[in-house]
Amino acid sequence: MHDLIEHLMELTTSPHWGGVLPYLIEGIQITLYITFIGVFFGLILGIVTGLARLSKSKIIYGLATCYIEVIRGTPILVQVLFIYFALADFFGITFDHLTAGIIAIAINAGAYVAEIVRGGVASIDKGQMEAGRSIGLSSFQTMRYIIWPQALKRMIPPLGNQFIISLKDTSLFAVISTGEAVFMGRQYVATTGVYFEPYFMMGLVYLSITIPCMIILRAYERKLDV
Amino acid sequence: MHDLIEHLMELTTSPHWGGVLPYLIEGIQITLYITFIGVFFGLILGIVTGLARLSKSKIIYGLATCYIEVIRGTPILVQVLFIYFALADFFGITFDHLTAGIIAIAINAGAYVAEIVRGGVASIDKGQMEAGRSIGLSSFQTMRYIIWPQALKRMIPPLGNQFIISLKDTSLFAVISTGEAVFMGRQYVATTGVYFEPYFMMGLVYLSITIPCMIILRAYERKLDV
Amino acid sequence: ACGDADEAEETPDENGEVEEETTEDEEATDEEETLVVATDTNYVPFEFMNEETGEMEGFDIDLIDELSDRVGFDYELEVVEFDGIVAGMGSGRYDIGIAGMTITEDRAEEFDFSIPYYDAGLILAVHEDNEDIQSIDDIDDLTVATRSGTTSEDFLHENTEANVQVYPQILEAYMDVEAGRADAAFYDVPNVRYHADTEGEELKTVGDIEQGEVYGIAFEQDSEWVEPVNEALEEMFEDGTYGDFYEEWFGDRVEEPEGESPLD
Amino acid sequence: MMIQVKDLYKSFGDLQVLKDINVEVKEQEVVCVIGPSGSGKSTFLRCLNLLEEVTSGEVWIEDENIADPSVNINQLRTKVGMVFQHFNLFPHKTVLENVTIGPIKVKGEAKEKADIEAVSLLEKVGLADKANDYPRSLSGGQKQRVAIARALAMNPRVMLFDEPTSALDPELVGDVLAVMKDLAKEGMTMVVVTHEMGFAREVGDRVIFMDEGYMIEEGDPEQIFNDPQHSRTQAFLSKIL
Amino acid sequence: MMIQVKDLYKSFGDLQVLKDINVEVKEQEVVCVIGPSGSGKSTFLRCLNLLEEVTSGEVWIEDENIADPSVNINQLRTKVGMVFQHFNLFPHKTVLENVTIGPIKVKGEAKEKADIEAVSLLEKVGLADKANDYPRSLSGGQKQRVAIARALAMNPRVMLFDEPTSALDPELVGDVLAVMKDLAKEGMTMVVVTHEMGFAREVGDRVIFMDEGYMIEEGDPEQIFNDPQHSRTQAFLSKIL
Ligand SMILES: Nc1ncnc2c1ncn2[C@@H]1O[C@H](COP(=O)(O)OP(=O)(O)OP(=O)(O)O)[C@@H](O)[C@H]1O
Ligand SMILES: Nc1ncnc2c1ncn2[C@@H]1O[C@H](COP(=O)(O)OP(=O)(O)OP(=O)(O)O)[C@@H](O)[C@H]1O
Ligand SMILES: NC(=O)CC[C@H](N)C(=O)O
Ligand SMILES: [Mg+2]
Ligand SMILES: [Mg+2]
Repeated sequence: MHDLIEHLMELTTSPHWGGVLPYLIEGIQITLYITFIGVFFGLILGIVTGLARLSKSKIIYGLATCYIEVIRGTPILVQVLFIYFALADFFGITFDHLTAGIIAIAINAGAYVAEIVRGGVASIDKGQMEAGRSIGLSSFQTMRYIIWPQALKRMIPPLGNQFIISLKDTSLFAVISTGEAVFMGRQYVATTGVYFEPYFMMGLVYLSITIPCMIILRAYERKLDV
Repeated sequence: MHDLIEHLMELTTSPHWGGVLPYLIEGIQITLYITFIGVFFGLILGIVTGLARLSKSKIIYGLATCYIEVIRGTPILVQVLFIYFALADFFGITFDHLTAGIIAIAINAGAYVAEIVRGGVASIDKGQMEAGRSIGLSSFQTMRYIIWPQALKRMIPPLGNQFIISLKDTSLFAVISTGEAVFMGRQYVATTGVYFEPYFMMGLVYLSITIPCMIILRAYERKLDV
Repeated sequence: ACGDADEAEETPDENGEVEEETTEDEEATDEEETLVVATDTNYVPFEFMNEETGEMEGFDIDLIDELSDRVGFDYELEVVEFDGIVAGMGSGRYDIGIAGMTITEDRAEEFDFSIPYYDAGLILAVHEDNEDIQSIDDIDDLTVATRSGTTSEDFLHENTEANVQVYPQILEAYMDVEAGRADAAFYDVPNVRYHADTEGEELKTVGDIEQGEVYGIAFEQDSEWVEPVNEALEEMFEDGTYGDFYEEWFGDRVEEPEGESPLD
Repeated sequence: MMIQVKDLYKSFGDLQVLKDINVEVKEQEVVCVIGPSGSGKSTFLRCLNLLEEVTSGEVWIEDENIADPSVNINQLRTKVGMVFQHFNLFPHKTVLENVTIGPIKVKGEAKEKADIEAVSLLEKVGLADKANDYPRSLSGGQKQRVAIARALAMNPRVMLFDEPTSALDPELVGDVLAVMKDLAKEGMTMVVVTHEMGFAREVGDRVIFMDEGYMIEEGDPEQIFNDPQHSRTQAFLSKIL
Repeated sequence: MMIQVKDLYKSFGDLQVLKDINVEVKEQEVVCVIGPSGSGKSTFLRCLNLLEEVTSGEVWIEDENIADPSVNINQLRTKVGMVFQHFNLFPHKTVLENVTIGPIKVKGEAKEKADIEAVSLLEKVGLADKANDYPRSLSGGQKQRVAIARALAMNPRVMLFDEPTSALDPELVGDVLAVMKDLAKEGMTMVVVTHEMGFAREVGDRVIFMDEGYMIEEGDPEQIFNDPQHSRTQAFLSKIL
């Protein structure tokens, strides 16, 4: 017990908290970069696919559904390995790590965003569409002016949540040596042979981004509820 | 173009589809093993924590909230690296890969299950609690006989979804050499230098589990709706 | 080879100067090409990160820097997990890979190698208290940790009945031994020795060097750079530059590797 | 003739919801529709402005058979205003915007003109002071009056009301009925599904009783309420009066 | 005296919802509570069986002051049955189980005994044939009658009704009111929040008018409806009658 406390006390003077921090800060910037750009394209992809799933054309609906199911049904790790290694090996399509990471996030987030979009639109009371139609708006106009603005408002919390998920997902681009936070932290670990402080710090760095996001989202949700 | 088609045709006779399959089948068993046991403990942890978040005690609520936020705010990759390496290095607490994987899934799923439990209970109309209390049931009895059975029914789809997420999350235990599907597939890749077929097949193996799960869940949800 | 000894001091970034001279020398290459050189995240003492500066250092790094000057190319280092380098060389993602990479026939089918530049081999490491394992013959059915995508991994699978655990980082394999999760680690001699001697206090090497290996620099298939680099390497063996680097990183002095490439 | 429904049938899948409906509504007439829950009252109304596709039969609004697939639906709908039981105001738009969005987007009116007209409609329903509020801050009765103003903004030739007061607290019903009475007095053609017998008696020119998808009986309000001919009408009225 | 409410105040945070309420209800008396939306009627009822905590004042049910924190709430609640506007049946239990769960879990009755009693209660509300159905297959009126049977199963001394018919289609209201009339005739003490003036007139011994948290006026139904004393009562009645 006494030993343990002494051991823990060592942590307070450990140089590794400060040591790993520059690495993590450099890494988290790349994490954020990948996440923002990836989620941005994911949003576009997701909105298109989400609306495609509301389409009456069987083919469009089917394609969108396939994409969504395949992506949601496989680990993003497998997706990124496929994009980074398999495409390069077989088709000679080589993306650098950053691009591969951004593509993986975009494709992955896209599938989830599509479901958020579909769900958001579906959550709007049918009466809104009827009321819009009944005053003579076309179904496109009703979508555009009546349904979409309301749906968007409800989509913000799950979209924010998806942002957090994608942010966390970038961590596994460490396996393709993308210099994001986990990779950078592991670099430090590999050099120093010290595990505790870097990994603990890594957690803190993520929390420093995710917790504020979650708080903001929750506040927004509470506002929506009233 | 012609080349591409020829190249693609090679795939039909590639020995690697069959070659990697035994590896993946062995791996996916471990994946399922970790997932089932991990999610099982995650369920227990999540139910306890979820109910703790409904508690009136500030301390219990605070602890449960901390646990949930920290887990939800950090990538599971960081969690598993911490559990496997940092604890061993610093405290000498060593788990083997399987145990570390199961613990990571349990702790991770637990935090999400807790939210599902809280949300499920909160989704039951307040009138049910009032009706239960008004015929003299204690609040525990009302929870036990009235709220919980209804909440549970609604919790099944998100819990099933969490199962799928956890299943996919086990993929990253490849970094701690747990012999699950991705690890095994990568073993094959490492020996053969072939990337396309193994990674493609890996996706299919996951889909062969996740797609049926998703279909069942969706059918169940549809049944719930009517 | 166009660089000369004077410019060995130049950092690759300051290529303006170098550029001018090359234009004078040759018309074919009016600019130094920037090659993507992949190196390992951590393979002491061949390449590793200086935790203070964040820069990569090591024997391989000195070597490639010198070679770039002598051969006349500019380069950009990409720090990649070892298994990613092997994969990336195969798919043409990188022009050059320098990562203490063992020359093997399998790899040579996918990409090219320079002449050997280092004599290595594989050796077993166990916990210093472990007296049960004396050689590779004692590890069947035991758990042996190593690094993914390396020749050690292949060797264990092909020649032993050990239960092989592989990690992206070799330190993690050593840690498994120290933490008692693995009975032994198996890896390249220079790295095992380095760790057994310095920080990995609880490790010791046992048994003989199991497989003689030589390291080569990897090039994209049919790369134009193989020949000039080979020539520059030979020069460095002769003029003592190689020996200087060797002494700096390994303590003793070796002027030239003796091992034969398995490809010859 | 303002509305002329001939041999109207409507099914949802296998379920026949409207059977052999024949109705005529003259200009300026106020027709009330009553009947038990599920009898098809709402579906009937919704067929009149094509919120439901007609299965077979003809529905003439003035000189257009709207059951004809070639009809311009959006154009038609501007001729028929509809007021729903649950108001269906657009919650993200102010009261004024709720009223002006139709004229602006469908008729292409200038915002200024639409605003002026909207304010005068809001005055008519007694809510000019709420023009810049959002629907959430209104009571149910106020919401319903905005919904009426919104429908009127399109200058419809006919107004359809689907149980416009049944989601309201009893003390709020009166204001809405008052607005409807005014409308009727001004000569608006109206079809009203309602259980407010007082309104039907006072304002209705005719009452139609529906049951199980059939028009069982129609007649003038006093006659239907005091002397229903059909046994089903009698049974229904005995329950609700 | 069955119920005696003295100086009852109830606040939600800063919002005073009930102010200075004093009411007595004698055994076998039927008291109807009317008043505009938000006036505190529901809150008043809910204070009578402690679904809301009382802020200050006393609430005596027979010889127990239930506002006293030491009272056994669960025990008390078996004395007071409550019927809600939205029925609040337990959807995962059959009609029979809805009725028997109280007796079995609270009173510890044997299932067989509870079943027999429940069936006779269901007969009383005319739903014996629905015993094994789930609530979802019932109409609103049937649901409400089951809810009444469920409350009665605890053998309460008092029954509280919170707008029991206002969520029902008009033609389903009658059956529920009929059951309530029977109950009143059998001598059940009842407090009923309702807008059904017919019921209040026919069955009520007394009517209480509430507004903005105050009991404005009380009296016998004929007097209140025909000759309200207070101007607010007059205003309210003029709107809903
Ligand atoms: N979109 C739909 N799909 C399938 N069935 C429908 C649909 N809309 C209505 N129905 C069915 O059609 C029948 C008539 O419904 P409708 O809403 O017209 O009745 P109503 O007379 O308006 O009843 P209420 O008084 O309850 O509003 C009902 O049996 C209803 O279940
Ligand atoms: N749990 C609560 N928290 C805060 N305010 C409440 C709560 N319950 C009721 N109120 C407020 O108390 C006031 C009285 O509500 P109450 O439900 O008792 O009115 P009511 O007379 O039953 O109205 P209605 O006829 O609409 O049912 C309202 O202003 C309401 O908003
Ligand atoms: N960088 C390294 O880890 C080298 C490993 C080993 N020499 C190989 O080529 O496989
Ligand atoms: Mg209807
Ligand atoms: Mg109420």
